[in-house]
Amino acid sequence: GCTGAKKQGENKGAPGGNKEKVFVFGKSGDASGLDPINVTDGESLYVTQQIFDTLLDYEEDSTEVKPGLATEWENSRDGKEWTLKLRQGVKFHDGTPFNAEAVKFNFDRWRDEKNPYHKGGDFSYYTAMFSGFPGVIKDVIVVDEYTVKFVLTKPMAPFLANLAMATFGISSPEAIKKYGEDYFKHPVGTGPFKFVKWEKDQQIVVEKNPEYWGGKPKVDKVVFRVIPDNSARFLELKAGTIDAMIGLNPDDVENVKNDPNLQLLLRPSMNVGYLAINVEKKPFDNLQVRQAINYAINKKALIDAFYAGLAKPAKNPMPPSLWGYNDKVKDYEYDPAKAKALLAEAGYPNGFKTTLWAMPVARDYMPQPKEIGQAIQQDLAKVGIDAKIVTYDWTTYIEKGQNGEHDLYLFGWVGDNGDPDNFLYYLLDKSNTVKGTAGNVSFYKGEKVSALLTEAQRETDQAKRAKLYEEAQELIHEEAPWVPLVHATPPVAARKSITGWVPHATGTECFINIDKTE
Amino acid sequence: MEALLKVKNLKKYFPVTKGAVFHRNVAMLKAVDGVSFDVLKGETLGLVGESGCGKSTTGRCILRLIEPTDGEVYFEGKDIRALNNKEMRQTRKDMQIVFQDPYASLNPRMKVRDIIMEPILLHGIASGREARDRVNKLLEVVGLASYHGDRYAHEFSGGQRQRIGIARALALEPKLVVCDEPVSALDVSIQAQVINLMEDLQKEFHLTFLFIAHDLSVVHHISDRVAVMYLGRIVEIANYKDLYQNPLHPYTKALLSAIPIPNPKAKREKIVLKGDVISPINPPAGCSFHTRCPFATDMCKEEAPVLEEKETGHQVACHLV
Amino acid sequence: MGKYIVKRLIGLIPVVIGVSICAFLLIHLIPGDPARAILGERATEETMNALREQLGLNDPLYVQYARFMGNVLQGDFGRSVITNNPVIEEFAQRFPATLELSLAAMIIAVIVGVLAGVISAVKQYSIFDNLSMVGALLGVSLPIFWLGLMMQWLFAFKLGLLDASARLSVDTHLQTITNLYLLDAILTGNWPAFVDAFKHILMPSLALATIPMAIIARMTRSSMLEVLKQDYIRTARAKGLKEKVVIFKHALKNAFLPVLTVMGLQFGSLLGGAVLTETIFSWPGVGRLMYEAIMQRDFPVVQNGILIIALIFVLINLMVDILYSYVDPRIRTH
Amino acid sequence: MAETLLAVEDLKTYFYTEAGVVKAVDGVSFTLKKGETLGVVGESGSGKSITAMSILQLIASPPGRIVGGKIIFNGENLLDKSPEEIRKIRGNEIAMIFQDPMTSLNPVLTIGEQLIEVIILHQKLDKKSAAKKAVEMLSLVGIPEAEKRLKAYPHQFSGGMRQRAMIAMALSCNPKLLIADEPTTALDVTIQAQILKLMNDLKERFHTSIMMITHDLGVVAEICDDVVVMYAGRPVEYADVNTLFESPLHPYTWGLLASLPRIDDREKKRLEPIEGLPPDLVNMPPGCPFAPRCKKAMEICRVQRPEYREIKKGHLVACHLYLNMGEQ
Amino acid sequence: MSGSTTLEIKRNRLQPRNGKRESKGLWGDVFKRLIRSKSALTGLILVAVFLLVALCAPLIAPYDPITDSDLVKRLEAPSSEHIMGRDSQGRDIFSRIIYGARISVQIGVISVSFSLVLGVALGAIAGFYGKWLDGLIMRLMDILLAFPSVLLAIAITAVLGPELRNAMIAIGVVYTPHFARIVRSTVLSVKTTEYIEAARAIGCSDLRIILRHVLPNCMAPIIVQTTLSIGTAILDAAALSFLGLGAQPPTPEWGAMLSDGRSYIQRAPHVMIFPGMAIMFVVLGFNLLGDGLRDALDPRLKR
Ligand SMILES: Nc1ncnc2c1ncn2[C@@H]1O[C@H](COP(=O)(O)OP(=O)(O)OP(=O)(O)O)[C@@H](O)[C@H]1O
Ligand SMILES: Nc1ncnc2c1ncn2[C@@H]1O[C@H](COP(=O)(O)OP(=O)(O)OP(=O)(O)O)[C@@H](O)[C@H]1O
Ligand SMILES: [Mg+2]
Ligand SMILES: [Mg+2]
Repeated sequence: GCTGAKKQGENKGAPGGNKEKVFVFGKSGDASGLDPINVTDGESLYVTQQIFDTLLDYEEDSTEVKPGLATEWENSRDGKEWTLKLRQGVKFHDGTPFNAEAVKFNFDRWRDEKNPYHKGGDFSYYTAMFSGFPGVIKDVIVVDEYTVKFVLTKPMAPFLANLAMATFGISSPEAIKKYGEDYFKHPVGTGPFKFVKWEKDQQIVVEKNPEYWGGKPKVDKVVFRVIPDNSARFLELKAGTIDAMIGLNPDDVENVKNDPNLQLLLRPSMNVGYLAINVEKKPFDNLQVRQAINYAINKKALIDAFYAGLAKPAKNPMPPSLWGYNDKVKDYEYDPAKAKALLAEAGYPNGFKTTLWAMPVARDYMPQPKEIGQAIQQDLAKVGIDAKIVTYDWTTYIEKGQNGEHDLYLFGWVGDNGDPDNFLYYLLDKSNTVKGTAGNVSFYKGEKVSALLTEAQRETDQAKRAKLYEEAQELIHEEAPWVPLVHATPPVAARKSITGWVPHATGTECFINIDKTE
Repeated sequence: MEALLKVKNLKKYFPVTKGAVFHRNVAMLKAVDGVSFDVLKGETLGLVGESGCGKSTTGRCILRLIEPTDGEVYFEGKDIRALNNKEMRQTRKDMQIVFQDPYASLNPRMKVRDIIMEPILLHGIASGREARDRVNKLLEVVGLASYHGDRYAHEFSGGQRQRIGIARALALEPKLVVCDEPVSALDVSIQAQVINLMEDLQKEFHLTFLFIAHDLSVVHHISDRVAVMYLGRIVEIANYKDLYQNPLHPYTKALLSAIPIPNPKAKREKIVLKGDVISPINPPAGCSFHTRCPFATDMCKEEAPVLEEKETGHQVACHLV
Repeated sequence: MGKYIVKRLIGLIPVVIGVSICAFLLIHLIPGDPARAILGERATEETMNALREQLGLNDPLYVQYARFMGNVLQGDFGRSVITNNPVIEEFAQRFPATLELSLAAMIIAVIVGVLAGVISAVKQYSIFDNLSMVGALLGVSLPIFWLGLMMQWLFAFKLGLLDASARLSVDTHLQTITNLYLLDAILTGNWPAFVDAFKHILMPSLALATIPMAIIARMTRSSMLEVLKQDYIRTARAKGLKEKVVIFKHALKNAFLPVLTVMGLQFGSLLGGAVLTETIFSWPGVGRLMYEAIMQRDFPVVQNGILIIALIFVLINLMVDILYSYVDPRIRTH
Repeated sequence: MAETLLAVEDLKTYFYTEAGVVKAVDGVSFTLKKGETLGVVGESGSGKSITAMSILQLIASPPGRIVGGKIIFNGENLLDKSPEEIRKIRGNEIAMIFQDPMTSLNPVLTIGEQLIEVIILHQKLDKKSAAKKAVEMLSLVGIPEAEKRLKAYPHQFSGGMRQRAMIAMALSCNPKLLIADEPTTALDVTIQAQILKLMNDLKERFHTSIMMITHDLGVVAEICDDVVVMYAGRPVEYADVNTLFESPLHPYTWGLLASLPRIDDREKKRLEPIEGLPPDLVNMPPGCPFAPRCKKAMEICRVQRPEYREIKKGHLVACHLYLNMGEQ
Repeated sequence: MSGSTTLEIKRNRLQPRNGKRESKGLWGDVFKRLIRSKSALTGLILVAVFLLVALCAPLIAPYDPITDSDLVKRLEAPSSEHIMGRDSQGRDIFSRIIYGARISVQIGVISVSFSLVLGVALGAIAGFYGKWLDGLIMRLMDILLAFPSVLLAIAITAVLGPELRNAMIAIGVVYTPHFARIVRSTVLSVKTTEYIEAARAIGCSDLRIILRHVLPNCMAPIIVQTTLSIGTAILDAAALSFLGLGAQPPTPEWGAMLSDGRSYIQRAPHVMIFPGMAIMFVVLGFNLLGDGLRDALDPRLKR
């Protein structure tokens, strides 16, 4: 979703008039599809974000929700019904009108497995956020042309926050009907940019939608370039063949800072990188061992070496930018001697052998997983723990992790919607330890924590929820099922000539305000 | 004299195949097509013919180095085609072969001593010291010194190699030796050395030779009787004197007249055959020689002549005789 | 000739079936669950099961194989489970890039390789011979990914002469016809685009060309040396032919035969195996597609893709054989 | 007496190999008269082919090099000529055919292409007339349907036909000298007879001189006028064919004749082989190279190399036995 | 068809005239010929140095390749203390390269042994017994060859998991058809030689013929192929490691080191340059040696 274009001067336009302004954006992979509901990856969402609007939207600099295609919303007293007023006069790129029918059409397509248009993918984000098909959303009712009502099976605290997620972009029903299974190649939304073309593994081009309801985009075209290699991409940025890029090697940060033509931007942190300790395995069932590992790891050194300093050491499983963060928790200090002592106490004066699983792919929260893994390995070696590094390709890595085959497991999480539940419940609740699909990969089954988290889910008062979450964080810290490592603020870079790029915490953002000065 | 070896209607067809996976037979190459002859104890039977006429194939079939397609081979009265693998290996003791190519017939990775020793050990004729002594003796017999035994074959000249091959064949004290062009690859001066050696050995060890060659002079020199082959068949077989002085088959005649004689004064009537040697894949019907025969009649084109005794001890396969 | 080709084509069937079985088994042996790969780390058990059901992954392997082959025989290569795009389309979009790169590499390799080989053979033991053979040895000893990166570092990063990645610069416009950009640029008379495309393709094609170039040079040299020893070369000289005629008409035509086979094999493997080069130079080609598909458990792309690549490979070799028979009359008449 | 066409004088061709210097041809001299056939005989490795190739300067260099001597052809020393001049003589005035008809023709060019090529080169004819001439030559050597056969490739010919094609190629430019290096060794006797007859017929017709290299004394007896016998890179005896067979002088020639099994013998005699082996051309013994195998060897034979001299008119021998014979 | 046997013999007659040199056995001769060639000698030296380095790694390497890390000094440029600089963990690159030789030896030996054993067995069976067995085996090999080798190796490592051991197996599988083909074709040509027939004539059994007469005569091409393959196996394993499918950190495998260095290509090119050169020299060594062996083992080149 993409609202809130800065309502200043309407497209000043280049004085020459005819020269197109093209914003070239470099990223590491091609989109897997352009039907937002059927993609889960940032590479795709970055593009769909420009083409589609969502009913609600996040503020530019936080995860607070603000109006999107819906201008007003209202919850029923029992919390089970949401009535949304829709923006009027909005048209899809194909000229068809946006209205309540269209919203219903989209939601029905997503919710209902029997819907004839429930095609072209697996709608996985829908199930993930609304718990299955049809999930929490029992019905979508068209009240009038511009009013739509959602009927839920139960109250759902993060409902609005979910609707703001880029994946729930509203498509043109006509286009879906027209393209059927191939819709993902012909995306039609209401967003500030229209889809132009997609050259596989090379680039995707979108052009400005001059009739955009939220103001005119400042550039005429956006080109998403695929440059898989971080160094090569950075080189192109330096050369000026691309205007902005994500996925900067932390080691290139210095370089950006020193280049007068470049600017460094930081994406607010809504992530956590952690080392999950499989509490089901010996000797990690021993709390002292887990705490020892927490003492053994030098987070500061990791951050300096592999994040270019652009991360905060983590002490909680959720990032400080979220409400409900417990800043009172006191982190385990880096203290190898203490770690050793704890190990000895636990009956392992000479340490032990174990495996340390390292991710095969880089993520914002873990930009150099193999390096980080090796550094941690050295840290552990210093307290006598001999950890062998294990890795698999990404799919297998996740699969084996969710099966609980690991001992120590490097992993991380990027928040979807800015709700603490999205971190704590998913990552540490005992209900999420089912082998095969466990989100809680330390298999930590703290009864008390679980009780707190479940209660927080049912509660709708944010202040009360925050209290519950703070308490849970305290407990989790003591039980030490993880070593929370970092909350990264991923660096991105752009040419100095680019203005108006505000990287968003969710990982993608709209380019409507981006401008390019000569 | 009794026959040591009897060959009856021996046939060997090679399938001509095509295709990489399913080897389909597209034709038959009739390398040997109904050959019959006897080899008497102690004699040398010469087998001559042009290249590709099936001489070597005949020799190999007799030793069952390749399986004959049809026909019978009796060695000392027993049908060797009926023997199983083990019995055959036993029988091999009595029948040996000397090859044409002195370079290809010795394993380059083995020392000469091991080459000659292998059959001795295999058949348990001797072992240890005794076997070594035997090898030395054999080397001496073929005109080499015992220190030669420690060298590899590539360190010898062609004639010397041929001697090694002969020593290997003799190691088992065989009764029959098939000599497949043992001197064709050698220079005249060396050739004479080897021929003499073979003649001496034959006397000393009471050997029987089936001597294959394409050089008519050599065959003439060494054989008691001579068989002439053409396209997989024997066209004439007789005592060497009869055959060379009174050839009956037109092919034999042509062959004989084609040999250049090292005497500039010897003027002979020459029969120069027309046409080329033909392929055994699709041999012509009737007498296979009729395409090149200066005397061919219609009958020759239709009916294949059989090998018959036309004069005493002189068999010919020709309608015109 | 026609009959020969048909026969050869039929002979390919078992190989292609074998390849399809291997490709199929391979991808289904890979431990990662495709459903998981598609749904990602947030998947729930039900959705995964539903998806498996939908993809037919719960059926016994032979049923899956039969379905796969049945579809292939009907010309249906399925859809990528990651992008949901028809596999054939995924391929068609990448293939021109790979083809252009491989062709460029092959042209470089053949021209340089054959020339170097011929000169080395004719001037055996000369300085040129020594140098080019050392070069050729280096060519087969260098890790090409390293060479590619080093070239990138030097020519793109340090000197800024060439472009490090992609097929065209963003601001270059080119109307595509064949999707072979160099060719399209020529066809449309778009000179700046040609230069730009050339600057992009030069490094990856050079990197890709090193191995075939080295192999072809060595092959040409040894085959040329062998041929120059032949009796018919002596005959040609004895006829009083000019040395140039002897070498280029009599010798090269014979020496070219084994080189041709090597060229075919190399070209075939370039078409499917340029994974590293394509990754390093961000070349949107088939190799990278396959690599990513394997990594993402995109089994329809992998099994069909490998089948297609293997088919192309055997077809190229068939073409080489046919070409061979044009150059070598001894085979033609068989 | 016919005039001399070719005179080779003290020709030396050495090969410089890692094992040492191979003196493949070490002082060969002989003459060949116009319209006659000279036979060159000797064991394998005696330097026959190298001599022939030296005449056309076809020795691969390195490792080979002609280190001395003269090759007087038509009064001019070929060794003084530039490579370009030699090239013009090759195939035109001196033609050559080789032992192995299977490998001496280029397998990827048609018989026609290979034949026409040489005609165009030396006779300066256009393509069409060259093709006509080619057909003519092929029919002349007895290849039926010559026109059609022009388009055939060598592998479609049998051995005999290939050798005929080689002969046609060699004779297509009316050379003054034809060097035939064992042209029939690889062929069956019946085919050999055909080829020898053909060569004889053509020689009559074109008045070509032939240098016939062979190891078969029978062939020599049949078609040669003069003979030179070579041993270990040197000529040991030269005479006209009748003299050589009737009264050979050199022990090596005796040995050759005596070791030959002959079908014209009435009674089987035991062969008399030359014992021993030819010498190693790298480490040649001093003196006469044949001495170690020679039954008549004397003291001097082992130390001094015998001179190659005319003992009787037209009869040259290199042997110490005839030290005091002949004109000094 | 006619006369070709006679011909070959004629040709052979030219060669062994100088066979009077003192016999040092076949291998002695080969060795002598080998070291006479400058390039082969260079190859031999490179390989020997490589093996020596692998053997004595702890003696040569100044630092521990794994534990001597210092994150603060990571990516330091070459200096007198660290002649090849430090890597991303602050470890001494020189020491890692030294220890890497050990890994490469393992890779070469294990992966090639795998394909050697399998390929020789399959090739020998196919070549010796022929008929349908040959058709079957060779069709299987064709199928393996029809896969682009890199993709096949990638797929196999994906099946087995990214680990050095599995990369070696993958390479072993990919190389097997090459060995099988070479062995088969040599067996085919050896099989028809007269000394094999002679062996049969004196009553050798099939097994004895294969083991004692056929295989020893196939050694030359097998040895050459083995030598060359060790080089390329090291190269291919490096490629797999480069893609993250081979050796895993902190193993000092050269390809993995290269892959590591890739992210620092601009900031610290030395992290990439040195491992790449190490690979190049070793592979070059094996290629030179293999080429030299090919020449030395080829009787046609005997002078
Ligand atoms: N293993 C085989 N497979 C197919 N054809 C064969 C085989 N062995 C021999 N032949 C063919 O059988 C025919 C007879 O061959 P053979 O070797 O017996 O002839 P030969 O008389 O010994 O000839 P040469 O004088 O050349 O040795 C030839 O046409 C040959 O090509
Ligand atoms: N390229 C070479 N390098 C070294 N020695 C050579 C070379 N070519 C020929 N020779 C040697 O020169 C000697 C003479 O060879 P040549 O070919 O003239 O013999 P030949 O008399 O023609 O024998 P054949 O009857 O076998 O054809 C031989 O000993 C041979 O080994
Ligand atoms: Mg034979
Ligand atoms: Mg010769």
